[in-house]
Amino acid sequence: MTALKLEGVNKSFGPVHVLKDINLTVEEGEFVVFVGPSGCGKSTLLRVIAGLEDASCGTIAIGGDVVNAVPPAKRGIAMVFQSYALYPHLSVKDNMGLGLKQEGQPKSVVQERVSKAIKMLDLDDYATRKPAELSGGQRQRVAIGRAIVRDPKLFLFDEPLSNLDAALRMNTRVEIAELHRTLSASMIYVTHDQIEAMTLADKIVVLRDGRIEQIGTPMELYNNPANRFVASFLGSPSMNFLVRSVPDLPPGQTMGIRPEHLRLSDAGPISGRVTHVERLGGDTNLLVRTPQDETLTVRVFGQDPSEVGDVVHLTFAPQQVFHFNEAQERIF
Amino acid sequence: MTALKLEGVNKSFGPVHVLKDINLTVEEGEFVVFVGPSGCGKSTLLRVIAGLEDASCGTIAIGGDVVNAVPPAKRGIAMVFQSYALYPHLSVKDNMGLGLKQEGQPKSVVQERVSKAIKMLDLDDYATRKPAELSGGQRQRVAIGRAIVRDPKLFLFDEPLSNLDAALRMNTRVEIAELHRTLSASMIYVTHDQIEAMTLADKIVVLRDGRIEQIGTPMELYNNPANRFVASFLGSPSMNFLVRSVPDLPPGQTMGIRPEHLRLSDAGPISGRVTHVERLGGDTNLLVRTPQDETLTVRVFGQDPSEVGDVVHLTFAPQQVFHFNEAQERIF
Amino acid sequence: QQAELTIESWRNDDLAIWQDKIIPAFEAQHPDISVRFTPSAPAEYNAVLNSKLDAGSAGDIITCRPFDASLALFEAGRLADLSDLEGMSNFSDVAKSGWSTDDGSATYCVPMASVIHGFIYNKDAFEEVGVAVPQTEEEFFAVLEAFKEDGNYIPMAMGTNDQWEAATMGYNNIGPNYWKGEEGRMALIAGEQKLTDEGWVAPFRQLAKWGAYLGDGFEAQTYPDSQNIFTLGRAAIYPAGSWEISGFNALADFEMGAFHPPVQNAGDTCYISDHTDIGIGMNAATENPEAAMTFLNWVASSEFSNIFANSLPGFFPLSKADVALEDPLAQEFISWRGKCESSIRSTYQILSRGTPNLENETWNASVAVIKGDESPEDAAQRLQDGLALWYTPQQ
Amino acid sequence: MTTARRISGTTIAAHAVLMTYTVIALFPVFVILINSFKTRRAIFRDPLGLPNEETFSLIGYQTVFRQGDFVLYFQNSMIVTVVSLTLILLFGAMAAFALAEYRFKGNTLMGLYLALGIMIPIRIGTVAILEMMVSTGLVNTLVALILVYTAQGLPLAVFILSEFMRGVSDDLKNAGRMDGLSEYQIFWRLVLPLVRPAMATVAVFNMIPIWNDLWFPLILAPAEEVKTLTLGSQVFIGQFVTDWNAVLSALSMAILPVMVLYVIFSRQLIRGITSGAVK
Amino acid sequence: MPAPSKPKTRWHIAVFLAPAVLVYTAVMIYPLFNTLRLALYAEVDQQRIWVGLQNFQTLFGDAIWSEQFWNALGNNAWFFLIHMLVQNPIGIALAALLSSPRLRFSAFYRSAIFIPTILSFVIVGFAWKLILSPIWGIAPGMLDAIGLKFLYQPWLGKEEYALTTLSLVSVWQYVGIPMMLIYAALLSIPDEILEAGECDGITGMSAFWKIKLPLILPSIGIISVLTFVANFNAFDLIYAAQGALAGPDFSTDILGTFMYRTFFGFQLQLGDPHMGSAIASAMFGIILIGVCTYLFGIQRRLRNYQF
Ligand SMILES: Nc1ncnc2c1ncn2[C@@H]1O[C@H](COP(=O)(O)OP(=O)(O)OP(=O)(O)O)[C@@H](O)[C@H]1O
Ligand SMILES: Nc1ncnc2c1ncn2[C@@H]1O[C@H](COP(=O)(O)OP(=O)(O)OP(=O)(O)O)[C@@H](O)[C@H]1O
Ligand SMILES: [Mg+2]
Ligand SMILES: [Mg+2]
Repeated sequence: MTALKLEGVNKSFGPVHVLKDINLTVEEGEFVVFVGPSGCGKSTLLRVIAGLEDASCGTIAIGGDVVNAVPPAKRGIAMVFQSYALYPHLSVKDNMGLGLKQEGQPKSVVQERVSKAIKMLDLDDYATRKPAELSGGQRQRVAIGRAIVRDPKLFLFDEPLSNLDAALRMNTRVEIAELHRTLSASMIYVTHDQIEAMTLADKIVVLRDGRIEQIGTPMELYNNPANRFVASFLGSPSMNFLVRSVPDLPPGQTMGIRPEHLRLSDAGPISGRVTHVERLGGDTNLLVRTPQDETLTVRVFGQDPSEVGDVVHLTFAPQQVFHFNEAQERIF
Repeated sequence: MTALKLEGVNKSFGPVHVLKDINLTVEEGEFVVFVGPSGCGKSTLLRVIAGLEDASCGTIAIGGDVVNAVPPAKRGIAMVFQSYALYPHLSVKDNMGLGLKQEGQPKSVVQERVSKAIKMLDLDDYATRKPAELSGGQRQRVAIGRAIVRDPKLFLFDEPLSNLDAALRMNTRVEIAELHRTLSASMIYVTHDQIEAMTLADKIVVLRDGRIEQIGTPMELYNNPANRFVASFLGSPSMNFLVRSVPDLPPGQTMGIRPEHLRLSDAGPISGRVTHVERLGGDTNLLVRTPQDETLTVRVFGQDPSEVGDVVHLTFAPQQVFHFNEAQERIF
Repeated sequence: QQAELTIESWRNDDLAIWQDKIIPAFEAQHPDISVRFTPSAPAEYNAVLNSKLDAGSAGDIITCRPFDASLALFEAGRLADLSDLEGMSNFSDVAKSGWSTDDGSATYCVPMASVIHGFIYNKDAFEEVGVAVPQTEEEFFAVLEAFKEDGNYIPMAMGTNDQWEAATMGYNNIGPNYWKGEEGRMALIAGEQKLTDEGWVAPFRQLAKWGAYLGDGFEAQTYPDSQNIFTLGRAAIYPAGSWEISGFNALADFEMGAFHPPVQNAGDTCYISDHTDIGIGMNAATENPEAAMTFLNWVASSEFSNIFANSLPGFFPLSKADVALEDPLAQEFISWRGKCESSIRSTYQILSRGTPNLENETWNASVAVIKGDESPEDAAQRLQDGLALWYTPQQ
Repeated sequence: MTTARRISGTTIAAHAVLMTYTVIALFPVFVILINSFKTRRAIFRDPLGLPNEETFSLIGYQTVFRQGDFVLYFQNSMIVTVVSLTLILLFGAMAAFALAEYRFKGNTLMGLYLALGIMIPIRIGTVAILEMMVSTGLVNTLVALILVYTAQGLPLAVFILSEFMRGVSDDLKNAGRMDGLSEYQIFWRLVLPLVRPAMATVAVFNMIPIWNDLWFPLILAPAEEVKTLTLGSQVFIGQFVTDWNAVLSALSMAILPVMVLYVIFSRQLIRGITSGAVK
Repeated sequence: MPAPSKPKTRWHIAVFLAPAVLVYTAVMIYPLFNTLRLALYAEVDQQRIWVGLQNFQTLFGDAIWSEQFWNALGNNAWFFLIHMLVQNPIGIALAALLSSPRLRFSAFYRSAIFIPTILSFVIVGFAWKLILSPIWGIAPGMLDAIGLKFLYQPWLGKEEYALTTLSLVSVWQYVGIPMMLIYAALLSIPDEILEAGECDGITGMSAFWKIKLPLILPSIGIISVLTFVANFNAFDLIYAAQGALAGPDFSTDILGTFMYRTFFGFQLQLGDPHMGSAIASAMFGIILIGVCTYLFGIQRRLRNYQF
């Protein structure tokens, strides 16, 4: 059964057309990630699904039922907000339990489900604290806990990790992935961060300007981007696009190649001077400027001895190269 | 000449001893990065150097002069704040020029130095805008510009990139590195993000709990951490620590190995079952659980076909392994 | 069946007297009527009463200001016509004039009390400085001069901060001697005299000389300040209204005397302001008209006059019945009724009906003259011009 | 040791200025208080002198308690003030929430309409108000006063509270909606607790005019049973004779309860300000 | 098949607005406009008749009325000016001092300075009249003590000083309000901006002028407009201190006292609700113009900064 089905969803704020003909299916248990530049409509789409905004037209079906006219709390969904949106005046326990109490669940059920979530999220020591007394990561977990206890058919996450620092982000990412496996619930997850997108998603939806650009598994998108926008959006450091530095490129075309697919060698079709070296320990990024004045990023596994100023030659396998036409569509 | 010399600096807030006997030398033109967990005192140390807080004891010398009693503006430093701290009511130009005007510099000098900074930072089109009308990245550059025009002996940066999104962070990081090369000024830079630390630093200072744990170049720290804390702090994904899964490990000792130094092979000293796969496109992280119930991260370059549930064997080169004693000190 | 009457009044000061003396006396005779006296803040009384009457929440019995304020209420049908009340026969036409229509055809409030103007003085101070009670204007200023020279006493306790004292205790106190009481007042109303005539300017001339004998900074001296200065024994003479008597008796610990406004030349007829000040009427919309009538009849009786006059020495009953006053100072004041010609304040009847308001203007002019900001002639001219603007007989 | 951020000199100057102003602010209050414990003679002989054996007198306080039921007046004032404040805060917050939270036709217009009231002195509407109270039989009840004060306080309350409510995070309200809270519960359980500092501000602004008002008690509720403290104190201000001892005593006592209310609210206010909840 | 979601009637909006709108309309707007309506009528022979704008013609055209009106308006403007020039700067200065970091006793100062604001006009009027009185010697005595006796004047009784003196008393009473609001605004300026200033050498006074003041301008704007509204509606203090005739010689007469005197009458002057309403309408117009000038002319230039 499909967890969510959007058909022809449009949304306008007055004259601003924010979502344009969105069609999307989320299967039971699937983890779907929305990515796209800021302002492209990710949050709005999520809010339309949650019922916090009404779609201007189109149907939204959750678990097979059209829910356009159903209020948020009755849609069988749970949402985790970027700012966590914890109730500042309630304890961790009460934050989690409020929705259940509101539904009229008996006290014992509330108690039980909250304790279960608290245990699952390792929050035992903090159950009676107020949000202000928690660290960012802990607040994050409370927000997730609040979603879990409602036992929803569909989880919605709006950039849940963007307020955390790098180390915490990594840990929590893994926790969310584990949670997804444990609960085997369907999840929709909005993020800016493409590492999160790649590592968490069963399916990534790339949005631009209120329109869906491409849908696919992370590796599909990574290996088969439909256009230059998708290609540049995924992968870090992002794909190199070359026009002048590649011999024999037909005019109007752009060649794309990922940094890790460029290899240093004694000779190669592209050469250039190293302008900057980033040594990350596990790998090394070289910024190389070609004589045609284009800058390339080269990613080398391990610790590379190259220094700024070195002249390097780069080779690549032809099958790892993408070509885009003038309309930025992928040709091959 | 040394740009900064701290000797026996201590700082307490009332009963809380935040900085403990800090001794540190920053050479002319050096780029020093402070890293450490949240609350370890990085910002406090920076503020003591800037003169925004008084040290409880110890001496601070900038460019050879003891500056304990010199007010911030006269110390020849410039500081870039995490929140940028731009004057919201002043245009970009005036934000940069205010400090110079305050010093009593003639108008022409102010004008000239501000325009130079604006050009250098590519802010020409925004010179008359107010901060609210700028994007995050542009604000960041204005904050840096405000520091540059003062032509300081020492730049202080407190997590300057943490409010930027991932893509912008990468770009700005490169810009700061370039700036450092262009100005050849001394810089002290606080960050949480170890990629920033690794890529920018000439020298990294690792702080824990108000104490300096280790000082060295990024690669020194990466390849030669003094203790388990430093070892775990640098590198992403972070180092694996094993106790039970390694045969022949003397009791009390811990073995550390970095994820990228583990290699999949048909047979090896360590084996386990894959519990999670993170496919980042350019490389793949496998989480492997050993029969001894320890979890390892394995980093594989490129796209690895392993699936959750696979049983894998791992090998490593003995020279890439670290050993720690019970006190978490590195033995070899 | 019990009827309850509520009395509207501005006389906060009298609350205790009504509660302890007047009401018990009435209720003893009329057990079926209970009375409540509910005074409001004096300064707000007119505004409050008008609002309440308009909205229909005012009490049954209404204490009446004299002249136009009550006349307007009567004309608007708020006050009942009391011309036929039995007790009305106890009052002279002059007494009733304060609460009758201009043609005298209807009377709508029972006259209750009048106040007499004059000067109260500190007998001890007079002895100490060795001066006698002045009879003429000349002697009056000689006394003031003597106190000024002596320096131990402020010659006269009056300020101009609150403005009304200057007109009421100044202009209208000494004025009747110059404009010859009722004669001048009626002539003014008839348009036969003007405010610029000598009789009306002369009081200003005298006021202009007062400034020198008032205390330092009299411009900012308030009415209560003046009261306090005098009762604390720091001043010799106090231009007064008889209403001060009971208060001063309670506060001053020296002996006081009183003299009426000095005449110009020895032997001249003296005129005093014996001003009808308080009346009492019936709310036309009352639900207990009979009880109210009963009460008003009692107010018109000599029994009430006796209680009232002796509880509040200085508020003199207006009824024809004889009242024996016990307070010596009050006796002094009331004795002038026999010696001098009585009149009422010049501005109260008819002349303050338009804009600009003659009474308010007189306050202003009296203050200006005392302070020396305006010459007596200019002040008089200003008043005359203002009056002529709307009062036809003066045009 | 020498410090880079030398502040002691300026700090002393700051204390000097603040101390001076504090003296200016408190001096008249001090004058009132000491004089309420003196005989009338002493008040005017030496208004600055502290009460001593000779001049000390409780006559004012005695008069106050003898004359009229001051405990009752006090209670009436308290009821009127507290109930009016509660209604102002409640109704004002509700309206402010509607204006701040929902986009509907006429939102701006409604905002302007609700603001009109601060621009006209309500006193001139007295007769119409009194007529209304008479026809509804509310004259001489505390309800009449409460209604007037509530209406009078609403414009400013709506104005201030809606500003603050715009600052409450949308996410939080949406989280409540997801949890099944109705709009009423969102208002009551989420938004109200978060705008407490603003509520305190509104309370402080409205409390004083209500407590000290003389006009409406005089007109709407002059009866003995419903007299307020301010109106009750008027008994001592006569047409010609004012009992200064009693006035000073009554007024001194009337300061206390407002002080207590102020302290209660200002704690909320400052806590709100310093915790950064106020922008 | 794009199904347009049916627009729900959002009853809760009505429920939220209803109590406030009902009470406010019934007890405030209806009586007020019912009264303002009277401005278009006059009473002739006990009959209320429609006269259109004639009352306004009288108010502005008749020398007696217009002179009083302009006098009151001018005094009111001066009253407002003093508040703007004295109350608000003092409030800002006190708030600036109070908000300096690590200041001890600041809670005490704050409360003490706010106390006058919670006093009734009767107390304020009495206390200041007592203090300033030439008779009882507090002000003259204190001036004498510092050798400035010659500066003493019976301020409340002199035309040239009375209004200014009362304005200052009002300033004394209300300075707590701008102080509190500015204090809140100052505290919300992030420390980092001030520290950035410190690194730029902007400390002490220049930090105030160059950083804090521009950032609290929006608050100052709001305070100014609140002061404006309050001042042009002011009445009680003047009335408590100088009475309805606002002496000496109308030198302290402001629109509020003028309106009161006309509307409700005073002493022998009978109340004239029609002219009174005309004055009230004029006041309403003046305040509305002031507020609109602020909203559309000034406020949009004052940027509200998000920190
Ligand atoms: N309530 C609203 N009224 C008008 N326009 C709105 C509203 N909410 C969002 N928008 C507009 O809709 C567009 C999409 O906004 P949305 O918040 O969905 O973007 P987003 O993809 O979530 O961006 P980000 O990554 O920055 O969170 C933006 O241009 C925004 O300005
Ligand atoms: N003004 C202060 N008063 C008391 N304690 C303080 C103060 N400032 C900082 N601290 C304490 O000093 C310690 C160090 O704080 P600091 O801000 O330097 O940490 P940090 O390393 O910058 O952390 P982060 O990475 O979160 O910015 C913390 O425990 C903090 O609570
Ligand atoms: Mg978003
Ligand atoms: Mg920090």
